[in-house]
Amino acid sequence: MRWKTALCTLAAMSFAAIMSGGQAQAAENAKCGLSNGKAAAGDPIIIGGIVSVTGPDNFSSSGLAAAAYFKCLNANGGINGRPVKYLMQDDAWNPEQSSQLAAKLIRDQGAVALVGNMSFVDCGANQGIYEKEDIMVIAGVGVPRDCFFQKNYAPTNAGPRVSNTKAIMDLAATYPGKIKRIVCIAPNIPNVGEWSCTGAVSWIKKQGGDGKIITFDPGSLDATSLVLEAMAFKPDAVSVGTPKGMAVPIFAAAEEQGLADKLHWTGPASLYNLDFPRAIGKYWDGKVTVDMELKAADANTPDMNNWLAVMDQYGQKSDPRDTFSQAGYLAARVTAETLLKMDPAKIDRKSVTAALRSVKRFESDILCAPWYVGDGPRHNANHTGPVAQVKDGKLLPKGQCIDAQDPELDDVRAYEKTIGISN
Amino acid sequence: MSEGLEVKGVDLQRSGKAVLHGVDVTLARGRITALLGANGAGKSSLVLGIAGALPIAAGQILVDGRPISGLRPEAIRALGVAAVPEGHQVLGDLSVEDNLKVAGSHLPRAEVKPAIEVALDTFPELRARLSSRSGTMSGGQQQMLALAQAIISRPRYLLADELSFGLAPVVVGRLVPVLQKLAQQGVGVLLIEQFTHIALKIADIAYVMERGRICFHGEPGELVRNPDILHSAYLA
Amino acid sequence: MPDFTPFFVSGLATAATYVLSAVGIVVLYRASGVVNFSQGALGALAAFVSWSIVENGGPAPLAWCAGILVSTVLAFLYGRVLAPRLAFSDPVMRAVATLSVALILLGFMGYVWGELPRRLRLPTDTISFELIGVRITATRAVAFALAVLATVAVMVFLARSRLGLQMRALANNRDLSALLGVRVLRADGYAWIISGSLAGVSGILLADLQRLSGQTLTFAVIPAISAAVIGRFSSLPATVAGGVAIGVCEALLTPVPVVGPFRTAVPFIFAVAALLWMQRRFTFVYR
Amino acid sequence: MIEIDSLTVLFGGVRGLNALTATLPEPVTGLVGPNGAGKTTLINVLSGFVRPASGSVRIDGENLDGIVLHKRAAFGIRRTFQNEQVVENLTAAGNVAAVLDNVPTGGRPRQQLIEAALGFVGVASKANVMGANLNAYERRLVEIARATVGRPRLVMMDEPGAGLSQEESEHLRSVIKSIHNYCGAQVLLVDHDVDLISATCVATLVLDFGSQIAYGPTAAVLADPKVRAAYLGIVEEGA
Amino acid sequence: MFTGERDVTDQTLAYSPLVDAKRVRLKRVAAVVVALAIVVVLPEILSNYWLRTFISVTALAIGSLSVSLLFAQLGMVSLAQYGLLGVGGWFALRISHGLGVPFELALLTGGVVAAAFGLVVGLPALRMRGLYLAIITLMMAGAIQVLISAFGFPDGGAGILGKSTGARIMMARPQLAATDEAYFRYAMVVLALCYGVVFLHMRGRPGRAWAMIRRSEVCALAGGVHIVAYKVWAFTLSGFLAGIAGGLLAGGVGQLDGSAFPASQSIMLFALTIVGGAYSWMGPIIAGLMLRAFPALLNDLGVDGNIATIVFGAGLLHALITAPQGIAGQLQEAAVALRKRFFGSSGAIR
Repeated sequence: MRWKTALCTLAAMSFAAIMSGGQAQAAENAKCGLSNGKAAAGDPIIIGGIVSVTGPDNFSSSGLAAAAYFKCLNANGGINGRPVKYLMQDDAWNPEQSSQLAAKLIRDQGAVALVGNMSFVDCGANQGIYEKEDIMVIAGVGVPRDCFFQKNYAPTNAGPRVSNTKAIMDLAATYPGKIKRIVCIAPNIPNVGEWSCTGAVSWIKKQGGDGKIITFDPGSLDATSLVLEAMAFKPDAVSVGTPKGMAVPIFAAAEEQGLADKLHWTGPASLYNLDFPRAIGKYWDGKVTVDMELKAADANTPDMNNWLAVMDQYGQKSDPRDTFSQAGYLAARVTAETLLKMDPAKIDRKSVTAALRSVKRFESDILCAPWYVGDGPRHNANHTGPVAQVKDGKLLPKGQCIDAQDPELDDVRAYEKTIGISN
Repeated sequence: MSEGLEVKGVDLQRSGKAVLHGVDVTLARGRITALLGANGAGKSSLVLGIAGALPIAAGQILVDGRPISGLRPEAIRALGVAAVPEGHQVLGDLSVEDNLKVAGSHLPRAEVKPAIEVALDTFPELRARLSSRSGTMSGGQQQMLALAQAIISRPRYLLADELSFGLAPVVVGRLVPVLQKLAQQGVGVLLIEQFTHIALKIADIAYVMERGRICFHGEPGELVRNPDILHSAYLA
Repeated sequence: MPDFTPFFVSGLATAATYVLSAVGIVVLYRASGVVNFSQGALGALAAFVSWSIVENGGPAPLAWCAGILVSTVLAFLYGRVLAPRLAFSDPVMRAVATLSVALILLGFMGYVWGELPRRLRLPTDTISFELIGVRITATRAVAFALAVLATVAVMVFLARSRLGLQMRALANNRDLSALLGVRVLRADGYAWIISGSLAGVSGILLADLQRLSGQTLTFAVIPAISAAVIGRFSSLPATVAGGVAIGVCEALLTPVPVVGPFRTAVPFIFAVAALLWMQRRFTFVYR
Repeated sequence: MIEIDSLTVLFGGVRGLNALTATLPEPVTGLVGPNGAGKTTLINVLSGFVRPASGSVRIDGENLDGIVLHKRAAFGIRRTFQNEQVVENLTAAGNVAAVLDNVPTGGRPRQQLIEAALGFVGVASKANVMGANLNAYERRLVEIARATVGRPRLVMMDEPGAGLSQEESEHLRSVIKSIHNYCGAQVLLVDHDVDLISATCVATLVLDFGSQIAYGPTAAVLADPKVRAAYLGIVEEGA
Repeated sequence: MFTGERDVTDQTLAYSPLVDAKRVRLKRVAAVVVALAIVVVLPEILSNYWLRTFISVTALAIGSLSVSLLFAQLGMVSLAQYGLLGVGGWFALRISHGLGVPFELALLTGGVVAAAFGLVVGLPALRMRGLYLAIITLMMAGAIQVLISAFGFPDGGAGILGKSTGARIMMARPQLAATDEAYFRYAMVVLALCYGVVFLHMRGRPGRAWAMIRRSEVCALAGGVHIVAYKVWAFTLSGFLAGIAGGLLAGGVGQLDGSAFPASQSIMLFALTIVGGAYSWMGPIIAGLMLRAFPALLNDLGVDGNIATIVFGAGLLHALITAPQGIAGQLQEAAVALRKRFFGSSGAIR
């Protein structure tokens, strides 16, 4: 009997948990591609996507947004009549699995491009096959350094390093002369941890301040020690540069020590998640800023509203509406619009790669600056964005776009000059 | 059916090897039954088989007419069959008092204390050592404790395997009368003993076992008069 | 030289949750001979259930009770239904079998709740006080008190109660205890219940002190097992000392420059050292 | 020749052997006594499994203290076990080979030695049968083959005769009697089976409570009333 | 006189024929033919997804072989083998990146270093076995994991501990086996070689010594086996195999991730080796398939990763309860039953 009761309780709870996922928003009709309302029925174009669903964190909202966009596209004439068959795969944070999936998508399924990728392991594990097969990856979200140092990998997001830098720059601008010493906390994941903090630290040092990078083992449970370690540096600001799940205990530990009023707290775009303010609680109201990479969800601008409309009409209610979702939407949009300009009969991997490389200026009101792919040896087109503040259980944008002043971006800026994007 | 513990045609295997073949033994209440035989003849296996610690492969074991095959050891103990295994085994990490209490596990809570008192009256030596760890006691004291544990469970049948194993004769002399007294109180005692003279002196019935089979069963006096039976069983 | 006091105080609370888990592991191992790798996963499940009830507007105390009840019932069911089928297997296999339970729970929690930033909030979080320069929420104090209380309660239970005595008897010699009339399966069942409820309590506390994540809470079992190893899976005081030592040392190493990054190895080093020390005498293995 | 000099073994305060002194020169020596008398303990001391508290043992004039455990087999001290120890996942020949790996071959081909050892005990036809598929008696014989291969000095057998049928028992006796002639080793035989002892042993040592209570020609020793009392537990009239 | 004795016993003891030498030879030839067919044909028919999956399967089969070597030969439980796999992979990558040596050399270096680690892991086995050994090796696996993640996996930077500042560099595959097909064949050959090494040991002096130790330590000592040496050697060899598996895995993916070698994976490797059937040569291969091909199949079928974990856990539990001899044991029983059905009750093919 007890077992049955337990089962019922569990089932009820599971249901409740699933249902409480997201909240619906009324929106106007979503516009995708040709926007002709005709379902595409031709020979499908295969596009793949690799994300991490299972594992330490659910890292898939970018792929989900791309999937929603392509669904919308297929309902609206597709690529000049040809539907896009979008294959989203879960690599479970496992490089082996990621490499198997890349082989499957590219070699077995014959994908012409990968879009909306969002994974900690994909960039590293699959760099070889991407270059070898010369397939272009228009990723939604790149995290490790590898994602920003490949010829064939172009993420629409800014990356944790740029994001951390912007977060600190914003604090320095808000409190002029007050931010002298910073601490940047990151998990010791190879090619993520230290690298993601170096931009912020080198920027503050350039301003005459000092910075410290603390990397920690994600398996460690003792967040208080981590916070105390940060406090030992006597910082004026701390950037919590971790995936959202890991950030929660760090903020909890800081709350316990009553640190919100003693110094300034910020974090990169990985914390930009609608659940985040609720997870860290009321205490942090107005006391945390979060970098956004892209503009705020409630900006009420045409493309922003279109993204929300696409998600509402073609996505699941439980799909997150976060910055990564925006990135996935943008990645899908730029790909679709590029393909639309091509001869539908001549769409193959080679031509798609070439076409995507020739994207030199893609504009959206979700982005602060025009985005591009280009044929440079690496891609980090998004390095300008706004910052949000935690307020009333929400993330409210603070205002101006900030351009990350990270010396690592010098080559990117130089390339931008050659294609006429920056001046 | 009738009173008594009956072992009927029992086969038993230990780690894949047959150690008992069609063994028939009957214990009557109030009597001491001696089971003799050389090492490895299967006496201890029989005790463990009756007590439920080893599964029997064939045959039947009845306690007062009730079949007990397949019951767990604790259930058989609760039916009134108390086994005292070879080698004065006690719960060495536990105190003497705890050992005694554990032996009363299947008794109603209120009856445990009186039962322990009875056992302690039988072995007053243990009273002084109630709080000491039983593992630190001498072999003789441990054997007394093991017997006391059996007494606490108020057995109808007591299976005593090699009570004198490795003990000084003085101690053995102390234990034997206890068994006799139990038998007088109506307990059916199975006595396995390497000191055959002790066993034969106090037993009412004797069985001799050889290589997993009962080869003799009858009056102990017959064995005393006719030692060749015993010698052939031991010295074959 | 860094100031170690705040780290010491902060390590104590983490240590307390290790202790709670470890005590459950030791009680279970003593009575039934099973090392339970699913202790952490059971705790995580309890935390998720509590969280869901609170999220849906349920009263908090009911939520905690429901969570602990779920972990307790699951542990009991495993102990009563599945564990006996492995009774004749090697102890290692029995431990590995509990790992598969952890996997099932992990998958279930991932499927139902997913990995999102969550934290289970307890009312005690809002109360805090200062102790040698470190602010401590009442939750930490409660965790520590619960750890002490649970340990003492379990020790008293084992020492005084009839069932506790039977568990000690089982731990000493399982076969002989059965011959002496100890109802083995019943005592086993209670051991699973104790360990399941301790898993629930420690899971809920960890979900508050750290975060509510299936993966993190499931693998929190490792330091708990290390603590149990230090207690040789038998001595509760040694287990408590082990848990506290592991938690505190891990925290104390944080500000030390070179070894800091390696501090998560503390449970392993403690356990290995403890095992080697215990087994320092050479013995032959008869079979 | 085995020379035992005031050998004492303690098991946590209990004396397994109590200042045992004996000289055993005969090719086949029996070792008897009631349970717990210290027979197996003595064998374990010679094998090196039990460290004596005091005293020493010399074999062929060599003090055993100087020979580390895993070298004793090569030195020539071999044994069989009370609970048989045949390796189930090796063939009978493999079982013998496993010992031959570690003992002197005297320059003879290994295969020949293995065949000879199995042939000697009478299980040559089972050479390629897995230990797991041998019956209890065959296993016992394989253990003896293991103990006699490669120049043993002393072969100790712990209750080889328990639970055998009539024919098996007779065969075992002939094997035990011929070990000394076969490989030159001295045999130390522990058994409860007094018939086996008297049929095979030239001399017999009787232990009780870890001490010698009698030593001499087997027949004479077994007739000793003291021995009968201790061993059989039968108190003869007037004793 | 002894010939007489022998005659007597040969009559009293049942005669058993020697193993039919012709049949054994035929079996061996058949096995080699089948193996060659697999090496030639399998890579051709597999899709690229399964090709990469099977590269991992092959590597994990070697990892499982290292577990079963200890478990089946010595009766020792090591829950550190996946950690050793990580060590092997780490060093193979490091050597390959830092010195640019040929793949084979990097692979061997990985194996040798993992063997040294294996030796250390095995030292406690001199004193303990069973549960305590299992837990101590598990703790060592945990420590290895911490070491690996604190140092970070090599990514192709300059120098021996170099961190790359640009793109990550993939580990160079052997020149002969740059494509996935060729690398899969290469991996299968390495697997065959590893099996060869293990079989040579099993057949020879170490195998006999291990068998004695597994029977019991007193048995081994009475037979003059140097227990310490053979135990240490078994752990070293097993570490070497795990290291080779790690190197092979690194070559397959081109890189490895520090988070991919947690202690829990070591338990899985052990559990599935048992479930596969540690006492059979098929066991490690089945374990490799279960560890990599089964999740890949679920993934390919679009099963949610969490559901796959549940299925995996339930399957493991079921196998532990119902198949003590592992799947290989069940297959063999099924094969015997089939033979009986088709070739009569003798169950033998002549």
